[in-house]
Amino acid sequence: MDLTAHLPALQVVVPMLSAPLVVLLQPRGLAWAGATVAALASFAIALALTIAVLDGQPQVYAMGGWPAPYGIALGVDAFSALVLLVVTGAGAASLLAARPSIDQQIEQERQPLFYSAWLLGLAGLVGIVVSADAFNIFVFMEISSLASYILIAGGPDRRALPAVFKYLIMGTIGATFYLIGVGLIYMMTGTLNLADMEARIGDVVDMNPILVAAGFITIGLALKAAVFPLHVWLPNAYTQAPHMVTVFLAACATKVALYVLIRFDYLVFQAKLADHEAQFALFALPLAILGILVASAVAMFEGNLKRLLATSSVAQIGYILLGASFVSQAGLSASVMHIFNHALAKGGLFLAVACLAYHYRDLRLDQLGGAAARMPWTCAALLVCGFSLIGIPGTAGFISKWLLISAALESGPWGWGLVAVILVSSLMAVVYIWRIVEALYFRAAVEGDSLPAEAPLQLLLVTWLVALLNIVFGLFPGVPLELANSTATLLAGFAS
Amino acid sequence: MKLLELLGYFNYWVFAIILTVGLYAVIRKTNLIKKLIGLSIFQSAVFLMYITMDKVEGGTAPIIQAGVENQIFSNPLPQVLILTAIVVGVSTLALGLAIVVRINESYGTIEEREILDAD
Amino acid sequence: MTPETAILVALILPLAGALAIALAGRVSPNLRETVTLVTAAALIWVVWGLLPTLMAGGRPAVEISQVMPGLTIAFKVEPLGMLFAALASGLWIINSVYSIGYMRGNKEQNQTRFYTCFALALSATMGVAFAGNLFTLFLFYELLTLSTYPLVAHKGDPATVRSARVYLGVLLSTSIGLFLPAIIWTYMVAGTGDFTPGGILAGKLDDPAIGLLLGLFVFGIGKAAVMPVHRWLPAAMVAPTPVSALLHAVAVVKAGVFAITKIIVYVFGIDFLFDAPSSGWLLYMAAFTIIAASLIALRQTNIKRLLAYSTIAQLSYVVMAAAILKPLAEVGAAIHIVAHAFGKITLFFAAGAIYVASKKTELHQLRGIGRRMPWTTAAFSIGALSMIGVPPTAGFVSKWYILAGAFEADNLVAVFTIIASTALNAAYFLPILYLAWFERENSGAPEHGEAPLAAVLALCVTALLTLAFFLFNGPVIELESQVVRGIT
Amino acid sequence: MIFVFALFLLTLLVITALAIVHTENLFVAVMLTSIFSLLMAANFFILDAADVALTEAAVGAGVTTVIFLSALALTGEREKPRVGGRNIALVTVGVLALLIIYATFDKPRLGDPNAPVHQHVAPWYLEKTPEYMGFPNVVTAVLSSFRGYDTLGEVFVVFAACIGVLFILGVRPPRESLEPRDESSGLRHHLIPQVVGRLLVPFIVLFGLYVQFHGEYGPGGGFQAGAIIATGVILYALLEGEAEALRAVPRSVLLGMVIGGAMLFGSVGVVCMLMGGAFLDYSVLAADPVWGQQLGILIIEAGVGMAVCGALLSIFHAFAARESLS
Amino acid sequence: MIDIGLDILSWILLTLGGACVLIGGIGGLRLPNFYTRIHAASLTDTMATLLIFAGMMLQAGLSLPTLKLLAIMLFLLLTGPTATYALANAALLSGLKPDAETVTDNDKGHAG
Repeated sequence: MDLTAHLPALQVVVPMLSAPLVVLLQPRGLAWAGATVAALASFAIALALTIAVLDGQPQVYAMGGWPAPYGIALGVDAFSALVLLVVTGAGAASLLAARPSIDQQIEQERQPLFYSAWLLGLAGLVGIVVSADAFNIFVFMEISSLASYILIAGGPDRRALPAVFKYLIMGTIGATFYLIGVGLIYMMTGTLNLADMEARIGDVVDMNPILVAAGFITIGLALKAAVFPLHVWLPNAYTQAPHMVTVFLAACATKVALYVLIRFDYLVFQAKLADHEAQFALFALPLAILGILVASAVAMFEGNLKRLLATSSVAQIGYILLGASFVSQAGLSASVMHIFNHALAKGGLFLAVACLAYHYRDLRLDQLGGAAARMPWTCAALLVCGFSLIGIPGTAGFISKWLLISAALESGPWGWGLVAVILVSSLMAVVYIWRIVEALYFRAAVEGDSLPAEAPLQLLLVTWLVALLNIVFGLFPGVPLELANSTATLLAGFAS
Repeated sequence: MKLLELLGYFNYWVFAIILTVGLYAVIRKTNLIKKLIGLSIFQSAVFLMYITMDKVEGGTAPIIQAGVENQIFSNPLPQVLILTAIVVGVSTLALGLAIVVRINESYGTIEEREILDAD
Repeated sequence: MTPETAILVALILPLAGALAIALAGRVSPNLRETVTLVTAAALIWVVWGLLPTLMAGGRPAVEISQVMPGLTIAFKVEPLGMLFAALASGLWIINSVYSIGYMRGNKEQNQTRFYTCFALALSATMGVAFAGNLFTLFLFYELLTLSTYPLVAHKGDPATVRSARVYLGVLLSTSIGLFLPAIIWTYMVAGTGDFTPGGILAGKLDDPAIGLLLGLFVFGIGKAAVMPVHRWLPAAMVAPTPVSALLHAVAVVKAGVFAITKIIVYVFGIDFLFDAPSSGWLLYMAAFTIIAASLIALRQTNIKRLLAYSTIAQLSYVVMAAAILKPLAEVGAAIHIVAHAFGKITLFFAAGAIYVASKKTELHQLRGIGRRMPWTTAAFSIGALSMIGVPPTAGFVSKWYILAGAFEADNLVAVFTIIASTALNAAYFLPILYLAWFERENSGAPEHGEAPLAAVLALCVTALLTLAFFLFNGPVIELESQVVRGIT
Repeated sequence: MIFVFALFLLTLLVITALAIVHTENLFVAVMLTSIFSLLMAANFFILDAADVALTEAAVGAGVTTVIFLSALALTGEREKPRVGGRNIALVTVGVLALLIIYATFDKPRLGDPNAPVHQHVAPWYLEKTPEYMGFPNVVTAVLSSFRGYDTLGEVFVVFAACIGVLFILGVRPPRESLEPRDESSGLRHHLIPQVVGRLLVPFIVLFGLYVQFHGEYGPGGGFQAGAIIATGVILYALLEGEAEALRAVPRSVLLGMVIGGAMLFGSVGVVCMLMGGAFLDYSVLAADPVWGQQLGILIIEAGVGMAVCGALLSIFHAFAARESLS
Repeated sequence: MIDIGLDILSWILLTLGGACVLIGGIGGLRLPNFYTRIHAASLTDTMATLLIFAGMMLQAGLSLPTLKLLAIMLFLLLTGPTATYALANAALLSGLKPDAETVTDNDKGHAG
């Protein structure tokens, strides 16, 4: 078998096996270089996989040569290709720009361990997306969670430790809930392979272990994905983490948990669970709406810049869940598209924050006066990504807003209520983005600190690359849109 | 016979009780180490559930002796899963304890309430 | 150069100009000024070059990219858009000349940012003018809002920032809150958003929904400043005068009214709306705005606030004319856009010149200004007369057509409103003229001469334009009647 | 008959769990956790899960207790009681318990041979292991070959824990004024434990190696062996003092073992890929597929053993070194 | 005949071993202070191990499990007393005076 047949396996193996090697690269900057090369390689593999999926052959790979239900199978279809692009893209971009910011925050001798943990996080997330086996998803979920605990614990401030401890406790409880759910399904169907499980679940579907299993899996993954009531760990964890870690995690960590939730809900439980629409809409919709409104409101009054953006992430996750809870083709493609667009917008915003933090230690809004005069390019990039978050036309955010609103309109009589929710929260987004803009552009400079120059070029270039990508995917969203639509047909196909 | 019937479910009820005891400890206790202990109890309850699944009436451990014919074996798959899950539990625990040690050094206490007040 | 490439050049030229201005600004102010004027001239040459094809009935169209199936960024020039683009490009060069005089006279800081954002605003205006469908219109409408925000917040002191926040708040919330859902609803119902003569909603929408959709559009387009969403206009008065001139006469407000007219004509279709009873409220809302704004204008003491409320009233003229839903009234609406532009820009230039020369901003300070600044006051008078609609000025022409349209539809409400508002206009403009020409100067007033030459020059040109339009409005009317020729 | 034992042990388990949560002295709680793990291991053995019982005993009771104690040595022993907030916790926990008990009624009873679990995938493993692998222990076969990818993930979880602890504890403790304690922190002046210890350590390590390479034939394998060897070296460290243990097995060797073990496992997979099979498909490693499988499993089990042993030891040393510094 | 005798002998040994464990347990609970209690606990380690393992070895007869049982017995006999010694030594080092007749543990409040 030539190399292309091994792509799904290589996608996980490349970052995973390079993690131990990076620990050995002690001399200055070598660990960073090694990690970046591995991340770029995994991004290239993700691109190759996407191209393969786009011209119509989803990849299936039997691990260890054993046939599907007995061995572990890997599967890459449109949905996983899109999320792969997001994860490896975010990993590669954040690593490319990481050097100056990390040199400021992590001591030199601990950096090889740090970058190795970063690669493990990337490998874990990619492992979840590629895997088609329920328990295998648990193992890689553990790898990515452990790695993100390590990364967040690297935060310079002492407050990072209690934040990461709370994240560890809630993350482990989430993963164990997921494990209980998988155990219950395994108990009733006898298999762990997702496709096989979906086939066999038909005749046991009305038994209560399956219903309870659905409950456990959804609560567990909601905890990992920071869906509204279970999101308390996210703002602290992302605020106290090193800046570049926040870029990486904010762009893709919670999205992978949502990917698993949607895949489980639409592929495994979907057609089989009685009146699934009501159940999924019954709890997902209100949670999403609550999440969007409350998180946006909290973000409006938040003082610290990073915590503001982290809280807004919770609202954006609410959007993705809202799209998925419409249980319609339009709703699904809207939510999958928002996974892609939010990664771009939020990744860009946190990159810009990392540039700002290079000179401004204290990220409270009232301390950032006059930043625009000193760092015009950074603030311009922050503005562009802010527009994309709000959904100004011409940016990526607008595309998913457009899809979400048309999906809401199609979704029946109370569609207009949902449109109102989406629009009100977009206006709240306008308010908190404009609070940032006014703090940067119009407030008088806090006297006393010297005139710092622009952020380092390496960090600035990547920030501007992501900002421009926001605009490019705003005007020409060909590829992600096609992936989103074929995902919707794939998942909705099961639903009908 | 009713009792034997109920006895079959006893394992699952013990699983339920230990799970809730563990979760209670994690939610209720403020001492970080006690939380981690609660977490490890919470996880070992799940191990018990998986292993209860693999028991077969009159079966033995799945080691196929050469000579013996038509021997009933218990199901190997949950055992493999739990082998992995135990080590995952220990790894998370080790990381959690490292964090607790660092918290104790920077805050001087491992009581959640005092940590919150300190910031 | 084929018409299609002309459209693209008209869009990209101001962008390139903005970049060039930003770079030139680093070198020297004079270079920056010349680059601005050259770009403005080039834009006029390109845009006005399209006129002959339009006159001959051609409709050049070009599509840039397909964002989503059925959703494209496409441009299509039709008479309304042509008129608006020609007006905007024409007035840009005059405004640039004026702002050179004003900015230098007033020694304003960071002028480079001013000219760059001005050029960006123009490129967005061209986009709005030439938009071929609702999505492209919304795209450039939002860009116009965002590019004019730095202009409004030019001074950067807390008061300006607060009113700029109101400006942006109202415009963004109306556009995202109301305009966007309206567009999406139209796309859902009609399947497309392209502007087609005779409208795309015919037969696809039943009665109460038409009024609702129309309401979403009218109040969604905050720039048209129909009554409840007008608060941003007076708030934007903190900006320097050239910016107010841009806002009122050249681009922003015009884009609002232009968009509403275009949506009424090309999305709903005049006949479809005419026989839909639920669309009647638009006329009453516009009429109410005219009267209310004129009454408020009566009580104003600051010149620029008075002009702001007069603009709100004049804008609702256009909206009301469009709402009469008769061909003549549509032509009247289009022409009123032009007439009001010339008249209002003259008034603003005059107010700015007075401010530059004498730092006077209140009405009572204008006592006897005629002697000190004869040219400026003359231009101010012509502008005021045009607002009232006295014959030799442009205002008369458009009011004539609107009245004719009203009579044709025998819409008494419209007729009464026009007459009443003409009286009100006279009530708040004539005292100013009397004050300026026939009153004695109060004793302690400081000595001051005319405004800087560049400003006065621009003033006179626009005043002459106001008069000239009265005489040579043939081609404009012919162009606009093409719009309605299709519809009887 | 077996049920009676299960009944007795399970109730004992519940009592220990309640005692752990109730007691306020953390030292007692840790000891009870160790007993809890041992009881869990006994339960597993009764439920015919020999491998898991060995792992739970070695890793659960052995290493977890050591890590807990080393962390406790660095933090306080006393737990402060918390006031209030009792009922919220009780409510959520109660709801969860009801949820699970609600789910138990349709579950197959304990030991019911025709439960779905025993019908679908398990018989294939039991039938194919002698044919493909040729050795008796089906659990090791499934662990290392049929679901080898999980175990690879598992080794990297251990690797992550190891670099995580080294990374987090890599920071100097804030108190600068710390003088390193005297070298003999071990039980140096206790003659009897030293003599017995010095006698036992080689046998423990030998038994660990036996478990490592006996994995195919009886319960055992990489994880258990790694844990046992690690406990042996930890015993040596307790007796002779941490510096002595470090001289015997220096930190660089430990890191080498962890990285080496993980890379060994990964590279076996890659080699299989290069030799034409799928990732982790050992049958291509040798001419005869059965021998290929056995060879592959032997190597990766060695990799797992090295990685687990190295990781647990470096975690122990990270905590212990902290102790001598603070 | 012989194996019935052996069976009976092993039963006796096993029950005796069980009794020793029971006595050790009760001693652990009832005795006043720390040192007396570990004395009772160590009883289970030594005597009970001997008896129980002897009984089991008789049951298993001459075969491999018997050898394994012997090895386990030796291991337990070796480590049990050492552990008890180490425990007592640690208690002594940490300042618990073994003056048994005057004071009991609860008023000292040392142990948990």
